[in-house]
Amino acid sequence: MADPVLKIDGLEVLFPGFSGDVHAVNGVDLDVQPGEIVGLVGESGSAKSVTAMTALGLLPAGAFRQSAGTISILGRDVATMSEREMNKLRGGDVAMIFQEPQTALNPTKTIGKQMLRVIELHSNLRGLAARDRAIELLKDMRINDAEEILGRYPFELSGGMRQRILIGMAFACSPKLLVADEPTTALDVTVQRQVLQLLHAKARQTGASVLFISHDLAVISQFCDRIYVMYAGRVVESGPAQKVLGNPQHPYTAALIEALPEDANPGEPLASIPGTVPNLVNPPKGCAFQARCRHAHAACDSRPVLTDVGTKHQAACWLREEISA
Amino acid sequence: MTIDSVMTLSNIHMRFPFGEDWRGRPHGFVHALNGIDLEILRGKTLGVVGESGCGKSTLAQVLMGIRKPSEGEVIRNFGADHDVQIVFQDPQSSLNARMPVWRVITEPVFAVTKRPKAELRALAADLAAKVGLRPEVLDRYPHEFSGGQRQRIAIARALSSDPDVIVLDEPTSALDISIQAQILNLLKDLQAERGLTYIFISHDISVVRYLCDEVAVMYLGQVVEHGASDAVLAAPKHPYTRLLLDSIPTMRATGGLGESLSNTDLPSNRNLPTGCFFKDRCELAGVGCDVRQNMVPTEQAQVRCCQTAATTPQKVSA
Amino acid sequence: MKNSHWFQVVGAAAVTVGMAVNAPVAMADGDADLLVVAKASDPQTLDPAQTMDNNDWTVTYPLYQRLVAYDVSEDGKGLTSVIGELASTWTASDDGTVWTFDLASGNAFSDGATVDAAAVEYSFNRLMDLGRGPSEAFPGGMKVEATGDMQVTFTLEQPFAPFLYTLANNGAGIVNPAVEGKGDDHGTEWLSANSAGSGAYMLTGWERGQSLVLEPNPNYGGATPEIEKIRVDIIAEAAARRLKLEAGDVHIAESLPVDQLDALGSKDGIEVQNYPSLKVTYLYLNNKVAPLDNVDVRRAISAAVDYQGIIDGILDGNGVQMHGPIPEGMWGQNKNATQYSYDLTSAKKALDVAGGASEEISFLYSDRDPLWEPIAIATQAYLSQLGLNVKLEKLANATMRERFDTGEFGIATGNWSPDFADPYMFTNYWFDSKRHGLAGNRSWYSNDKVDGLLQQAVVSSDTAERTALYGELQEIVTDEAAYVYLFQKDYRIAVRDDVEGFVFNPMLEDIFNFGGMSLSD
Amino acid sequence: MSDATVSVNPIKRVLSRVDWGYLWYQIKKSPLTLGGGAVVLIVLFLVIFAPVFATHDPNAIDLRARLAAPGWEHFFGTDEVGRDLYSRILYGGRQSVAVGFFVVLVAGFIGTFVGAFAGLIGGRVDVVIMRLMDVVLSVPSLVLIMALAAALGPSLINAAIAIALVRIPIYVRISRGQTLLIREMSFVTAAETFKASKLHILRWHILPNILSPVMVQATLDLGSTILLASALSFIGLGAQQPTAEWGAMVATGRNYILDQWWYSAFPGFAILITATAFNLLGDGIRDILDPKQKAR
Repeated sequence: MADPVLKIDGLEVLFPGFSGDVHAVNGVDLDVQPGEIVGLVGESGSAKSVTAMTALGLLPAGAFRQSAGTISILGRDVATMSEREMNKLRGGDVAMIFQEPQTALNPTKTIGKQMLRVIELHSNLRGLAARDRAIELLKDMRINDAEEILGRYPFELSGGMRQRILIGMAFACSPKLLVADEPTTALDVTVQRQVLQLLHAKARQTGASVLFISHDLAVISQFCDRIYVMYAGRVVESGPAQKVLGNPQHPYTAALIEALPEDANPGEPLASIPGTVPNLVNPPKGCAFQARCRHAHAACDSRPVLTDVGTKHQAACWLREEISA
Repeated sequence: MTIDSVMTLSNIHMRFPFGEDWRGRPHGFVHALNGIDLEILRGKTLGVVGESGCGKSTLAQVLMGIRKPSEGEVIRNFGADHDVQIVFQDPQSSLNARMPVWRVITEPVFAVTKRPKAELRALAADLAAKVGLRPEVLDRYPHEFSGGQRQRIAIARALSSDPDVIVLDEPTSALDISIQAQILNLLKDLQAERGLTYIFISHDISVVRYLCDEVAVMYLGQVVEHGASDAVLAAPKHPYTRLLLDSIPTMRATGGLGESLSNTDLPSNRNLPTGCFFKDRCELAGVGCDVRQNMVPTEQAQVRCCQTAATTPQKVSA
Repeated sequence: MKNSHWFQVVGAAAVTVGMAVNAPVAMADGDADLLVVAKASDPQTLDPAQTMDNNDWTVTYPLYQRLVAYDVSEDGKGLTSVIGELASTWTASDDGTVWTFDLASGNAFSDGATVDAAAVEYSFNRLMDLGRGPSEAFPGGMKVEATGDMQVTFTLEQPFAPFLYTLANNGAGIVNPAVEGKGDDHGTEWLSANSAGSGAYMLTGWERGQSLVLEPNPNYGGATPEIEKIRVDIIAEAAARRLKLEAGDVHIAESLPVDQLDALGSKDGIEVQNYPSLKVTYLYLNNKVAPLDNVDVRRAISAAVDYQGIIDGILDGNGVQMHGPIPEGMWGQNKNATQYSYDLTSAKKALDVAGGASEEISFLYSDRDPLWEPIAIATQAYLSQLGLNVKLEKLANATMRERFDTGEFGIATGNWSPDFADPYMFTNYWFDSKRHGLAGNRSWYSNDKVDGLLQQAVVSSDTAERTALYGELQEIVTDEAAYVYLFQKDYRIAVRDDVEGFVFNPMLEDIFNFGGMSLSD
Repeated sequence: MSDATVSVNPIKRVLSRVDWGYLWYQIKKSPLTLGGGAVVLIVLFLVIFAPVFATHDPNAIDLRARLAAPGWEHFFGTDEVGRDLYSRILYGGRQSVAVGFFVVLVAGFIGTFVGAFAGLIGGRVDVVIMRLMDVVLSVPSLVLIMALAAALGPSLINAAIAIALVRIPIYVRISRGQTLLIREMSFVTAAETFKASKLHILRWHILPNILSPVMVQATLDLGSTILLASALSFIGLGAQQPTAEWGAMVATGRNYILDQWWYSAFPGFAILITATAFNLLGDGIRDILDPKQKAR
């Protein structure tokens, strides 16, 4: 098996706050293999974005503290890399796409200028060759009048168009890892579908690995090979997407799926999860989901670890432990 | 059976001028609504779905009465002043962070008439209990609450003037799934208890299917399909409704993401297309699509598409 | 204070930097024949027929000559008696109304024209026609006539005792008649910025607000001056003037605060010269406004001021209390007249007689003289002991003078120095009810008896008689407390010790005899 | 919903409401702000309780002890009529600080209200108000203040009024800008759906929400106002004798700077320290409440 593109071990991140430190990430292990599309799913506060941002060194310095864990990208330990090396890595071997396509593009420069800059920065292509590359990238994104688009400004384009351009730019330097943080949340469903399709196809075509962050179970289920379900800064379940979502082994994953109105009977109340996410200033000692879990019992006062519950399928729950024992 | 409609919209048009020249004459108009006919039934929930730019928000404003349509008529079958209330999408910005919760909740009341503080507080306490908030929260400020609780506060506020109709403008799209379920359940309970009429604006088809009795699908300022939600969403007739439903990712889908759509851009609402608005994106487009389409009743719903109407046998009214 | 030196350096540096903008660029360039004088403010006008300001006279006096000049004693002291300058001899009629002057030959204006009787006639007619401040020193109706090429006759309507002395004053400077061609206003506009005199020096440059340059008049009739160039630098900040003096960039620095002079005198290369002066500082008590229109209130005020405290404190002892209006050193002073002293008990008594005073009294002063503010503050404090409510108003000097003229004030500060050596300068100016306001009677004092005494004294040519008349007058005006007669201050000036030949004359404050001065190496 | 709104972002939380506990926490983290705040408190304390700390009557003259050097009898020396400089500086601070607060209160109050009104009403009213403010802003403020102070007559209260008038546009701009932002928030839209009046919206939604930036501006302004008032007194348009005021003291002391350095130095230091302290505090509070403007 090749080296993982991204490997996170025992990551703990906390944010200093005035009423105490906020323990946002509490021991996350995660890996992304070459060519793999990995989903990171969870509700707000689950720290799925924080985990990814920490891995890419994107959190503002001083605002956080990584108290434990190691991160390696393409086999290199991030801790040993300088700021310059990190910058070179980002936009080179690692690309990123964010939720708001408006803010990622410079409003005062044409699409063409911005694309050429990225291409020239990270490849040997110059002038017309670089321009041809840009057009090719846009065509791959099903943008037909690519030459014309190059002369446009971001505000002249729709959100879907902008996001497709950003994906095109992300692939400009043939990244080995693409981190996509809720790339379609701000888009309409028809556009979302198109963007997801293009992203998926391009990743498969170039063999890039994707770390896909989303709160949308349905999107995750269709897009990803393997997923991590996060809750309160911990991974509670992981495994192949279809397995985890089709046969959830952690009560939280199960409850989440049950709460979807998709299969609900309009006449009956939805199966909601009572309560709210725990306060991470004083994270619970044991299982973080304990307080909201209908299966909670004495064992849940100590922290469960991820254990195999099937082929490549893991869950962090004492309940499974008991069953398998 | 007589239809008890709480509001009737007939042929509503809404256009806004843009880009005035030096004499104050507009360069043109944005055509936000282009002939909306809707009957809103008392005690029922009407879902309004469509993509951004389809005119949902403008429609909500017309329903609220804060915008007067450029054309057409809104008939309200109730008398009181505060008959339509609204719950916004983002509880972060729809609640003033500088007001204590009890003031937030009772604002629709004290914004128009002076009432003693005690009376307002009592009202707030009553409503807070209704939406599942503990009474001690009344003196706190909105930022101290989670998204779900904030949306409960917003709902309590909408209830404070005892409205007949509540417009729910994507009330759960900013919430986590687990919280969304709680809010949807609350809305259902309140409707049952108070006989409220909901107009539920959403892009989330599965929520609409769960919550709504009827659904109206909007495209470029028009309703293109309108009918009972289970029927419409199970067997969409209009090609746009179908496209919309096909686009929605579901956990049960097996075929992956499928093929990419080639044209996802909405036509401009500054210069309305001639003929059928959906013509350029429609796979069925053909003869007859060069003229404006009217709503045609089909077996289960009304559809604004001549092609479907022609192939679907019309239900003979009973 | 051991640390004080550091602050001094920093403070001095700050002031120098701050003032550098105003200061002239190049300083004494090692040229032994350049004399630099530092003044606080730019002259207003250089026309001797217009200027009434000692500040202007610094420049104008050496540019022009007069019929007579103040004499200098054997030991180099300025005297109040006069000798001929342009005039070689003169005679007066017995009744003192006709004065005939014979002009000396050999005097010439800077353009080479001879100073003749026509020029004298022209200059006095011009002065009287213009009728500005300087003309007021001369009696109305005076006729001036050239009665020969080199002879001038003055005819007065009535005798005017101080007449001869007025001819030594700045306004009596003889102007080249050629200025008449410089415009239809007797050349006033041109002359206010140029020189046309026969003095030892002539004006060769004036950069407004920066400096003026004087160079010897090539046609000067007297001994050729030793100093080849004089520059008057305008440096507003006292501290900057002082620093320049210390650095040797300036030879004479005017108007330095008295507090600094002692320290300065101990510096190497600097000499602080003290001269008894006739310059007095006094307070105007506006006799027209309540409560100062009540003589007992004025008496109370006069007794509430700690004269010696002000002299010791503010003047560092360099002055004496005035004994009535006429200063010590001027003939005619009545040493027997009342002199107020600091006596709160009698002040309170006087105020009781007046029945108290509740009105707010305004007190005007300006920053023209750095002593005025401390005097104002001190007076306010003294009067508050009587329960008098004094409101200080610090004004621009010009504004303050306007208020003197309109009489809109209660108390104000003033300095006075005589232009000619006659008690007339103090008595007739200060108390004549025809001179209310800026003209001199700034207390708006009116007393018919005093007016009569003044009139009598001015027409008499008998010094003894005049002394008696002024003596009586002093009794009255002191008793009626027309002014508060504060002090007579020494004239103190800081000069580099290589400046030689300076003669101070109490009539000529701020005026330097450049023609007789020299620089040693 | 993205993680951006998670409670791990404390800045966002505070933006929604002044949270004094949080503010204190942040101030504690910034030594400059803390130092500035501490000095401001000390200055305020000394100045308010000037009669307690003063060793002499600030207006009592003693001509025989004029221009005395600092020592045990007179901590900071005496001035040209022998008044105790230490006591005068304590009392003088009252003038300076009072002017600062007066200006900030008056300008802040009027400016905020006018700006909010303009922003909320919009249209012609807005245009007229803003053009008027532009005119005021386009004239160098010190020149305008001097002109106004000269026209009103030289006194400290007139100087304060002049400064306040000239600083109004700053608050108008801030409050109008904020009003335009807040007007677009959906809680205002919500209030419109309740058929609330403009006055209701102004009272309950606009004013409470524009308070933070206005307060930040006000704190920053305090320092510069104290400087301005001192500058006016320095050039003779502010406090008049015998009132003790720092700027006026520096101005008079300037005549004695070479031999009596303490006369200008101590009131100068008082101005420097106080203005700097207020500015540090203001900067710190701005960085905390309004991180967008933080200088990087």
